[in-house]
Amino acid sequence: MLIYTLRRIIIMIPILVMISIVVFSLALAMPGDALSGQIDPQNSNPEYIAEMRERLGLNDPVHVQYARWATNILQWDFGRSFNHKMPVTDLIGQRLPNTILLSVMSMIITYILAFFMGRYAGRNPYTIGDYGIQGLNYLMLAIPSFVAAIFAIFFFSFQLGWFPATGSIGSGVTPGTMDYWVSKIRHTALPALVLGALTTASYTQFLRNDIIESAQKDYVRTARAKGTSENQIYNKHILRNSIIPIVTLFGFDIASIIGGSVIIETVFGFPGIGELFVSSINNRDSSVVLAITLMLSVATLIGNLIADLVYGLVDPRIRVE
Amino acid sequence: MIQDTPKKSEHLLEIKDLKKYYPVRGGFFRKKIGDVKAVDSISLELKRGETFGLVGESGCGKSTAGRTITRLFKPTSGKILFEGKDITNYRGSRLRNIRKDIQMVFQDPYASLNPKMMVGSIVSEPLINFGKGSEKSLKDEVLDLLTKVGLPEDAYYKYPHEFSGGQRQRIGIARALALKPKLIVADEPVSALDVSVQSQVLNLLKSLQKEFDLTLLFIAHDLSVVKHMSDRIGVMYLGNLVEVADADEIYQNPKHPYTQALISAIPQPDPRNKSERIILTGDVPSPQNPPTGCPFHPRCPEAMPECSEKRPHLKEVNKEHKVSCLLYE
Amino acid sequence: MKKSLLLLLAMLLSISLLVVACGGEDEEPTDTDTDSSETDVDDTEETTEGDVPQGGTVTYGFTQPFAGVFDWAHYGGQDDSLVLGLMHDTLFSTAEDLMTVPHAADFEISEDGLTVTISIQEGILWHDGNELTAEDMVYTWQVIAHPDYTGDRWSNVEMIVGASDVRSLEEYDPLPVHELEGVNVVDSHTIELQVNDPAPNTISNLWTNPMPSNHYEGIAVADLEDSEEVRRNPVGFGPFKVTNIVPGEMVEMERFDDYWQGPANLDGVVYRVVDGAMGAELVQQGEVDILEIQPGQAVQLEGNEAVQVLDYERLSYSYIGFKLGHWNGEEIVMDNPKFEDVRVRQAFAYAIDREGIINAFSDGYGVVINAPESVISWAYPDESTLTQYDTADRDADVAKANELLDEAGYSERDADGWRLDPDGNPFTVNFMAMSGSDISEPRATYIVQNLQDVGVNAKLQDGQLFEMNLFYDLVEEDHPDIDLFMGAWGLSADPDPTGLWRKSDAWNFPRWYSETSEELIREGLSLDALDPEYRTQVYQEWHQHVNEELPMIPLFSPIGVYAVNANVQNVQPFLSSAVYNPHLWYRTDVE
Amino acid sequence: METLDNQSTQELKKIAKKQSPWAIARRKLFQNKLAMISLAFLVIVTILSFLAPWITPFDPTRVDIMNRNVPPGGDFMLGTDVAGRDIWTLLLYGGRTSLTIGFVCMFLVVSFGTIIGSISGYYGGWVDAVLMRFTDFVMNFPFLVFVIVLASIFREAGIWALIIVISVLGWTGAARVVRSKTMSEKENEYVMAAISIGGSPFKVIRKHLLPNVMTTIIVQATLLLAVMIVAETALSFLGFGVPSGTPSWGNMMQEARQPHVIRSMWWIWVPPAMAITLTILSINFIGEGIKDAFNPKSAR
Repeated sequence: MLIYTLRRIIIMIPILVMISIVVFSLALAMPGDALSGQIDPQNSNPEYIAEMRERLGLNDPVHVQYARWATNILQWDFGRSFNHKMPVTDLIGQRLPNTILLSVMSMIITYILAFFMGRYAGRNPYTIGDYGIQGLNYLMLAIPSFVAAIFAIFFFSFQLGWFPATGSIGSGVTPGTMDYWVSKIRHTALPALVLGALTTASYTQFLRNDIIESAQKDYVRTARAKGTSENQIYNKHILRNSIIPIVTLFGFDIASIIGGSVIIETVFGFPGIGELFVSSINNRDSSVVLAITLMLSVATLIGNLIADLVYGLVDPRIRVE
Repeated sequence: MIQDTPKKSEHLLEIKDLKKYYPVRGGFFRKKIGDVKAVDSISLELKRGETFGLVGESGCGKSTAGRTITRLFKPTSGKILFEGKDITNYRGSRLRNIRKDIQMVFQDPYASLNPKMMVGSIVSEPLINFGKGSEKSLKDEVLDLLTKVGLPEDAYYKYPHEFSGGQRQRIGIARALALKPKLIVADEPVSALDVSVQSQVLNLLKSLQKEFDLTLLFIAHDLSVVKHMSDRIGVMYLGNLVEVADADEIYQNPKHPYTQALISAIPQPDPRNKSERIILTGDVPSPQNPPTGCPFHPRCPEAMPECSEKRPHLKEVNKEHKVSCLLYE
Repeated sequence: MKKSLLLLLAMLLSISLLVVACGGEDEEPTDTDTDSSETDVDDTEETTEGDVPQGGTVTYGFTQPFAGVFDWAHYGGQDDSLVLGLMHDTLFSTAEDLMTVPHAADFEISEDGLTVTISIQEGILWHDGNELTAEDMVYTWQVIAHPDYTGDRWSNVEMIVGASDVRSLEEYDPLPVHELEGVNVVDSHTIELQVNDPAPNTISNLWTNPMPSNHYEGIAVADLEDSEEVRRNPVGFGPFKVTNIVPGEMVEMERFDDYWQGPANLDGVVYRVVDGAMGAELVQQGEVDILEIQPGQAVQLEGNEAVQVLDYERLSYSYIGFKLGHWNGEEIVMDNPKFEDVRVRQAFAYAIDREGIINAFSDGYGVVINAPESVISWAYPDESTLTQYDTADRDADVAKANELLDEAGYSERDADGWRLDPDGNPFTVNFMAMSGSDISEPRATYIVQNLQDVGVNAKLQDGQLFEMNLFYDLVEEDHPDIDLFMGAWGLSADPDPTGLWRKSDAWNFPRWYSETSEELIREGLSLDALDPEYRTQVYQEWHQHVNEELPMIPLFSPIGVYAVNANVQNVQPFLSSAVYNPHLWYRTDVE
Repeated sequence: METLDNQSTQELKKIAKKQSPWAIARRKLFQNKLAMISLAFLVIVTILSFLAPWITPFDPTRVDIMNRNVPPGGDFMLGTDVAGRDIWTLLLYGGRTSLTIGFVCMFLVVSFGTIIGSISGYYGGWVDAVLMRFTDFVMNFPFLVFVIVLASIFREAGIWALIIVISVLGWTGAARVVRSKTMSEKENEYVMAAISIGGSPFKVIRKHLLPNVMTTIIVQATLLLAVMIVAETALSFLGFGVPSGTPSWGNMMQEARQPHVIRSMWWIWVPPAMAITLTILSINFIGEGIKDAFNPKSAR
């Protein structure tokens, strides 16, 4: 397993290099000075642009530029945001905690919802409750995230007034205080709920089917024959076996959470990475766009890696291929 | 048909030292760390018109041998000469062309027929592949073939799943015959069938062999099936050919301890004629780690000390009787 | 000058707050001090210490995360300028008619227009206790002229004698120690400045926002923008001093008791980033006290007692330009025959329903203009001298448009009813507009429809809108597909048309000039124009000329809207923000 | 050898049809009520969308500044939007855009995925290794993020650029599914048999592997159709999709980025939201139905 893990990690290196090349090519295709964010896109004075291009080495051959860009990135220098007037790393550093909070909350919501709904449906298959949960699942699978987000804003924020519709923090709270965190969580709750609910469906379905299947297994019959109580059978024997595969789905989630958060954060005006990404594209803040693209690609790569590794841990056959 | 044969040999097929290994990879860089020796050196010749029975336990590599001989698999080394031409390294269209002469009947009549195709298309496909016959004559030809293998004409528009196993194997045979090949490799054609229909299919094969002037390589896992079919028989063990002789000779005078064991396992119709049954002990070793020396020695009732060290070779003990055993060296 | 005009206000400001990030939107306040302007000191004495309630905090909202560059010479967007307006002050300010007037300093210009004498008021303190002196101002010019300077205010010191020499130094000290030849420090509070050429707008163009030179001591020019002194603990001499910065979210400020105009009424101001889309609600709920909102939201607030809705005319205008030629790299070449006939241009102006556009898409928050100038400028011409292309009678306007087109020879129609040009060839018009807000597309489509309604085969270019930067890239390179384009300009307080209207201006997007226009623009900057009345007269004539020639159809001058908590008094939006005399703000609901 | 006369050939063919695996699947599908209702819904939506010019008298692009934000009822069945356009008209024309893009993208993605997947699965070895590494590589790009970046680079090129960008990044899942199905299908002896009778690789893939992988491809295609429609609408909603003047469900939803529209002008966003959701839901049900119909183990 260790060797397998190491191998997978080493294989990642050339992939990373290739990804960086693709992202770099996108940078070249993007209008303006994408790599450093140093040229003011609103200043079109030809002399200024020519001077800046020369000074920033944008007239160098492509491979030289790539090497410089890659070296900078290895030194954690992603250039400057033109719009935000600060190093991209600082900017992302400001937004990242919000996105992480959102993702973690959405995952917690996913697991909690899936656990209870899946358990109920699995224990009571083919009942009204089960059908209800199944129906809900179908709906959650079908409804696109942005539509769900708008409905959620309409009902929970505007009709019921339970949650704020937008932003990540209320007014007048001082960072670090209790109020601050309460406000933060209240603001994150609705987007996290929408993001989490959408991935819940497949988990619930998985758990339900797994429980139903396990319920017919021999060891469960044996347990039943021995007179173990139904509750014990489900909680001790079945659930424990069915939970493991669910947990392993985690790695695959990273990619879907990334895509989801771009949309959800934009709809909710939630100042995280996804929202920064979309607004930077709109403002042609290319260095930010590139850094985020690269970052999210690496995150996806790592997510796939974790998924593979965890999967390999659970099912040793995978390793041999 | 093929006129370019340099010397018209009496053998239709010659196989020399044929090997088929599968690499085993492992370790950090997925380097090759060993081989599964599915076929570990076999040599044999098939005369025109004869039926050669190839026998061995399951897992001994006989199916692999069959598929390598028909060049469905690429051999690791060795030579395959068909009508004197070396077809070992044929690729692409040259390889496709030898299919006109070498055909195969598969083991599993359920899996070897495409479930999504009607019988008519299945049987006509080889003809279409080689552009033989117009649409009209094609259908006549297929119906003819179906009749010959004993199927009703309305089979033409049916799907494989509507037939029994025996009938399906007939479809497979019709397909193999369509191109009028010179050699058919029948890979355990009846092992998946009910005993009651086995003999029907065997008889069909036998009669078709005469009608079409076929050379037949008949692969089976027990001697009783091949007994009536074959002119000569070869016995395989763990990728190696251990004994080759005329059918009668093998039954009457088996030399190799393994062959003896196989023969003793054939149920005797006459209970009075009771011979002692030789029971083999132990499991068939893994072809990835074959035993040193004679591959059979761990299970051999007559094993000698040197059997674990020295590797026997196929030697002629009688006319037309070869055996690979240190007892006879 | 060019750079001061640089900020094309991309979006049609009245409605675009949502989309435009901090960089693109604000009109360049640097040369006008508009954001921070403090007018005359006259009546402040009584209000500051007199009868108004003291204490309380006010929350000033902004709808985009701020960059956090709290230095006048380096900041880039309105996000930071609002904070600067609260914590900083300036030497001169802009009066209601957009004239530059003395504020923390007095100024005097010599007869020949070549010498400017600046005398800073004594006793003004920075937040760190140092006194504001001439040194601070000199230091600031040296920073901006320095070769390593990272901001874009060069054009505001360019006119100082010797500035160019410093900027082009090959070898230099990383610190701003290189003296400018034309700067002569008379005493600790007086500077005599030599400029290269006389101009009536020297004083409004000149950079007069001093930096705290003691605070910045020892910092290399190249590092200034990212320094802790700018970003973490900025120092100004305005009414409020910064106490806490949460990057991108909030800046807390408290009263600076030694403020030179007297301490502010409020205890402090919190500047915080809020969600613009929720604007009106946030003010209603009292989460934010002062916030610029979209006109659409203002409608919701009508009749709400808890909120005051304050309008102000923004210093910008929108227009539809005709492409009449191209830029050859050095000057304008008027070679595009499509709209050569002035009657066609005028017909288009009649055809386009500007009043309808303002009412429908800006909820009425805009003023129809007939001259390319903001209505608040002293240079905006007398409407009665201009041709009115948008009368109250829409049908008459359309009839007039048809009549003009017929007259110009575009009377023949093809099978689909579209007008043919005088030679009988198809006459198609590509209209290009920016994307950005929810009404960008309907508005552009409506304009196309207006033209179609008078038989002009107009369509949106490529059937779509263009993102702002791309739009301006294409407009600037005179993309051959563009016939008509809808743009907007943010203006500086000085009305000089140079930079946008001269034959030699790359940003003259309609690619139009005339001898009359060139002459008048030159005249407006002549020595004679040092007399404001004469200058006003010159610009009046220039606007009449443009109004007849109509190289662009001026659309409207947008009106901005601030929602302010009813308990907060003395807030008065001006030019581009409500940060205007913040030391006079007070709350009525404090003990 | 006499041949069958024509009439009996026809009859036999009929019998054959009835009993073919396809026929069985079709019968099962027809018996699945939910799938049939969904199919009917989808067909009706498609037909209405494509007949839009004959159904509604309004122009989907004409701005009417006198009738902006009109609530449902009266002249406008579902009201009007911020530009004074009839919502019902936009819904029909928008469906045309969204469904067309969905179908075209799905077709491209499935075709590309099938080609890559079947070649990879059939040949195995280094061909497989190269193609799958490439697939994995493309898979590592977060789909939405890259689509947005590419769409913003090629924005001028219009709808086709959007379709190509979505397709170029969207095929990987299909390729993997087709590959693994091809590999398992390849284990069947009939593939070996097809080779043994002299079929060229192309022919073996096309005639033998693909028909047997087809059920997987069809199921995958329905899933992808839903994904592609969501991708288009989401991109348009974010402003990176269909040009804003072109009616599409995603563009209609774009107006719901204004909170006051969400709050008080529900008629602007609820219809497209429902149209998108119901379309996706019905496509999913159809997909489930097809999956079920092809599953030999399922009853019905």
